[in-house]
Amino acid sequence: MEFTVNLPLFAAALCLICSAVSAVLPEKAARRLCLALCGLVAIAFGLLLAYGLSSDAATTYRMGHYPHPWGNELFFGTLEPLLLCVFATVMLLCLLGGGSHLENDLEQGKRRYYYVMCELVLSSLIALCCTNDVFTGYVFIEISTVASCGLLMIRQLGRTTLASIRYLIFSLIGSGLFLLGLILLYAVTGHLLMPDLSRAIGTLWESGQYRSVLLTSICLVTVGLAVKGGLFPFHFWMPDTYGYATPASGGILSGLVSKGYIFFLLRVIFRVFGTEVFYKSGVSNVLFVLGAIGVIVGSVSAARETDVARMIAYSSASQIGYIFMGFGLSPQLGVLASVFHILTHAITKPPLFLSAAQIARIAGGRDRKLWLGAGHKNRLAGLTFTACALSMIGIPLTMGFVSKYRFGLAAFDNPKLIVPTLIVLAVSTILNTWYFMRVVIRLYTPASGPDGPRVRMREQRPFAVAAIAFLCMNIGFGVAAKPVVTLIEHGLILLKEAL
Amino acid sequence: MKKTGFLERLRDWDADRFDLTEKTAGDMHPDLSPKPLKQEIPDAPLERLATRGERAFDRLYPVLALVLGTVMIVFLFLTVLDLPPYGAADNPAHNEVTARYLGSGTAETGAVNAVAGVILDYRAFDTLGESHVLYAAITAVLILLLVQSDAPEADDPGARLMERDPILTVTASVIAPIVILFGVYNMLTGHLGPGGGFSGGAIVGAGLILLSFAFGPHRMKRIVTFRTFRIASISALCFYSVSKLYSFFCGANGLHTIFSPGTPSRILSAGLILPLNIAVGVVVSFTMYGLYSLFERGRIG
Amino acid sequence: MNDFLMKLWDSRFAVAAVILFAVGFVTLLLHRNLIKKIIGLNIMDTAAYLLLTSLGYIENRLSPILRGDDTDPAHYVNPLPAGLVLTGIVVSVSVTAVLLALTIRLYRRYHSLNVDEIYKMAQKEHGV
Amino acid sequence: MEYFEVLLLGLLVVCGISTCVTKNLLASLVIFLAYSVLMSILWALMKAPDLAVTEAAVGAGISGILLFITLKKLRDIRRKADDEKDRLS
Repeated sequence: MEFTVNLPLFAAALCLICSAVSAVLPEKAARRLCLALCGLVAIAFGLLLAYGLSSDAATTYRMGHYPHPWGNELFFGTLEPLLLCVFATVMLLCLLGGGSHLENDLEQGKRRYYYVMCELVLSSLIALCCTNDVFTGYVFIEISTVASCGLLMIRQLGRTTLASIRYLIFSLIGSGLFLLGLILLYAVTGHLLMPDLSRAIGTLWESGQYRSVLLTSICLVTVGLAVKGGLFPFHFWMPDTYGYATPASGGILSGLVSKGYIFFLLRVIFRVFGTEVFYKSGVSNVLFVLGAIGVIVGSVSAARETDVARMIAYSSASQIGYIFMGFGLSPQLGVLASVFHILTHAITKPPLFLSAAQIARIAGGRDRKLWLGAGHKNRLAGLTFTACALSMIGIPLTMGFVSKYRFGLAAFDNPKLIVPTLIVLAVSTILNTWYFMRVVIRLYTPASGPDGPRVRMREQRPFAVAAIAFLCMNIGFGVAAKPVVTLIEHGLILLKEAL
Repeated sequence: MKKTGFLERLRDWDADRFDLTEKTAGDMHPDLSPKPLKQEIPDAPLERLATRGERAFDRLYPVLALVLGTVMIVFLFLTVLDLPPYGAADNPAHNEVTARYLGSGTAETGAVNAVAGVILDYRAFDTLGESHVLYAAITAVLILLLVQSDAPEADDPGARLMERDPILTVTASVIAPIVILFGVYNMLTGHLGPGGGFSGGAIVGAGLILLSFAFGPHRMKRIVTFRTFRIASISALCFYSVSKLYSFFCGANGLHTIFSPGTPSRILSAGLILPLNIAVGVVVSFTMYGLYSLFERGRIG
Repeated sequence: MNDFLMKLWDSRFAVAAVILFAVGFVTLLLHRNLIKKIIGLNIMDTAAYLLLTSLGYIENRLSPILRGDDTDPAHYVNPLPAGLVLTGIVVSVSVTAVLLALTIRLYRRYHSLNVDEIYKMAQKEHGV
Repeated sequence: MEYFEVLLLGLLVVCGISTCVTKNLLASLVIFLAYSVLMSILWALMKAPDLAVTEAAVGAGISGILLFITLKKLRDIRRKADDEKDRLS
C-alpha cells in the first residue's frame, strides 16, 4: 500500500515516455497505446484516491534526494487523485468516441502525432494538478499550451490554423504574465516551492513589507492563469478553438486543458498566497465580477449562434465564468461549488461535442437549421445530446443540478453577493434553457421530407460505449453527489492545512 | 529594367508588401495540405457576418490594448521600484536555498558548475519538462510543415544554387567542423564550466544548419535522415525520462542509486549529469536541425 | 527627488526589464503583423528573463562555477535564477518555432500576415 | 563598469522599442538579433556565463535562423502568388 504514493511520478513519467515512443509506432499501435495509457492513469489515480481516503492525510512526495526548499516535490491529498482519475477517464472516452472523426479529419501518416500530443497533455495535467513547485507549474503550462495547440491544428483547415494561432498568442500572453508574477514573488521571497513561498508571503504580508510587489504578483499570476483558462474578456478565442477542432480535441480542450490551468490557479491561491491574503487583496472581487459577466456574455453569445459546435463552445465560456465566480464568492463553499463544477463541465461538455459531431454527420451540417428531425435518425447521439443539454441546464438527477445548487448555497456564504449571484444564476439558467432546448426540440421535430437512413448502434459502437459511459458518470455523480461533495470538501481542507 | 539597388531590395521586406489583400480568398490556392482531406461536414455558417458587438469590439480593441499597456507600464514601474536593490548581498533571493546549492553542491551532485547541478539534479523535474516542451514543439512543426509525398527538388531553387557557391562551401567546410566540435565540447563539459546540453546542442545544431546551407540537402542525407533523427531524439528522450524516473524513485524512497558524484572536476564525474547533458544535447541538436529542415524543405533529411 | 533617483538607480535593471516587457506585451497584443507579434513575444520573454537574472546578481562575486575547494556561498552569485532562465529560454524558442510554422501555413493559404485581414478572409471563405 | 552596463541597458531598450516599431521586417529582424547579442553580453556581465552562451547560440543563432528562413519562405510564396496573378491577367 505504501507503494501507492509513487504512482503520480510513475504516471507522469510513463506519459512522457509513451509520448516519445508513440512517434515511432504504427498508427494503430499508437492509438492503442494512448488508450491503454489513459486507462492505466485512471486506474492509478483511482488507487491513489483509495489510499488517500484510507490514510486520511495528504502526501508530500519528494522528487529525488532533496527535500523542499531545494528540490522539486509533488503534493496530493484526495482532491487531486479524484480530478485526475476523472480527467484520464474523460480523455479515454473522448478518444474512443471521437475515433471515427479522427480518421476523417486527420491526415494519414500524421495521426500518430495526435496521440503524442494527447499523452503530453495528460502528463501536463498530472504535473499541474500534483506539483508542489510553481516553476514546474510554469514549464508544464507551456507543455500543455503547445500540445493543446497541436491537438487543435492537426485538423488542417484554414480556420483551425487561424484559431490555433490566436489561441497560442493568448495563451502566451497568459503565461508571460504568469511568469512575471512568479519572478516578482521570487524576488521578494527567494523560494519556489509552495510551502516555503506561503510561509514567506504570510510573514511579509503581516509585516507590510513589499506590499505593492505582493499585490502586483497576485494580480499577474491570477490574470495570467485566468487568460489561459478563458475568463470573460479573454474568452473570444474559444468559439473558434473549440468549435472547429476535431470533436475529440474539442472535448479535451474545453473539458480538460482549461481545467488544468484553473485547478493550478486554485492550488496557487490555497497553497501559495493563502486564502486570507488572496481574499483580502481584492483580486477575488475582480474574479467574481468578471466571472459573472462571463456567464452572461457567454450565454448571450451562445444564444445568438446558429452553428451548434460554436454554440457549445460559447457555453463553455459561460461555464468557465461560473467557476471563476465561485472562486470570487468565498474560499469555502464557493470554491467547493467551483471544483464540483470543474467535474461537471469535464463530464458534460465532451459528450456534447461528440454527439453534436455525430448528429452533424447524419444531418449534413452543424447549422441547427439542418438538424430538423435528426434525433430520430441517430437515436443514441440525440439522446446523449439531450441528456447533456439537460445537465447543462441543471435538471435534477444530473450533475449540472448539483453544481447549480452548490453555487446557490455558496451565494449565502458571502452576504454582500447573494443577490447578484442569484440573479446571474437565474438569468443564465433561462438563457441555457432557451438555447439548448431550441436545438433539442428541433432534433425531435419530425422532418417533412422522406426519412433518411438511420444510424444503428453497431455502426457506431465506440461512440456508443463512450456516450453511455459519459451518461452513466453524469447520472452517477448527480445522484451520489453527497459523498463526492464531502470528498471535495475534505480535499480542500487537506490542500489548505497540509502546508 | 528592375532596379536592384540595396535600398530597393530592402524595400522588398516591408511589412505591407506581404499583405496581398487585393486577392480575394476565393481564388487562392488551397495548397494548405498536400492531399485534400476527406471532408464530410461542411463548416456551417458560410456567410456569417460579424455581429454588431464584435465589430464594435474590433474598433475598441486597439484603444483598449493601448490603455492596458500604459496602465501596465505604470503599475509595473511602481512595483519594481519597491524591489530589493540590484546587486545587494542581503536580498531575499539569496537565502538558505542558494547557500546549499553553492555550499554543498559539488559534494552532493559532483558538478563544479552550480547551475548544471541545480537544473539537472536539484530541480531536475523542471528540466525534464523543458526538454518535452521542445519535443512538443518539433512534433507540432512536423504536423504543420511535413510534406509527406516526395516533393520534387525543384521546389527549392535556392539550395541548388548555393550548392555551387565555392565561397560558402569552402568556408563552411572549414568553420562547420570547428563549430560542431565546440558544441560537443560544450555539451561534454557542462558539469565543469559554462555550457551544457542545451547550449552545446544548439551550437551543434547551428553547425549542421551551416553544413546544410553549404552542401545542400542531398549531401546532408549522409549525416541526418528522418530515420536517424527519429531514432536519436526518441531514444535520447526515453533515456532521459527513464533515468530520471529511476533517480526520482530512488530519492523519494530513500534508496541508494548506482550513480555517484565521483571526483569533482573530472570529466567522468557528477553521476547522471554528464549522460543527461549528452542526451539533452542530442535531442536539442537534432531538433534544431530538424526545425530548420522542416522550415526550409518541408521534410527532415 | 534625489531619493527617487537613487531608487531608480538601484533598480535600473528591473526598470529596463519592465519597459521591455510592456513593449513586447503591447506588440504581441496589438500589432497586426504576425512576424512582429512573434518578435514581440520574444522581447517580452527575454525581458522577464533579464529581470530574473538581475535578481541573482551580487556585486563583487564570482560566477557560480565553483573553484577548487572554495565552497563558501558568500563568494559566488546566485545560481538558481540562471537555471530557471535556461529553462525559460528553451521554452520560448520552442514556442517561437511553433508560431513561425503556423505563420507559414497561414501565409500559404491567405497570402497575408495581417491577423485582422486573415480573420475577415476566413469568415468570408466558403466551406473549408 | 556600471556606466558600460547602463549604456548597454539603454541600447537594449532602444533596440527593443525600435524592433517593434520598424516597418521593414528584415530590418526589425536584424535589430532583434542585435538585441539578443546585447542581452547575451549583459548576462555575461551579470556573471551568468551559461546564459550568455545559451542566449548567443539560441536567441541570436537559432531563433534568428528560423526567423530568416520564415521570411525567405514567405517571400517565395508571395513571388509565386504574384507570378500566378500575372499569368492569369
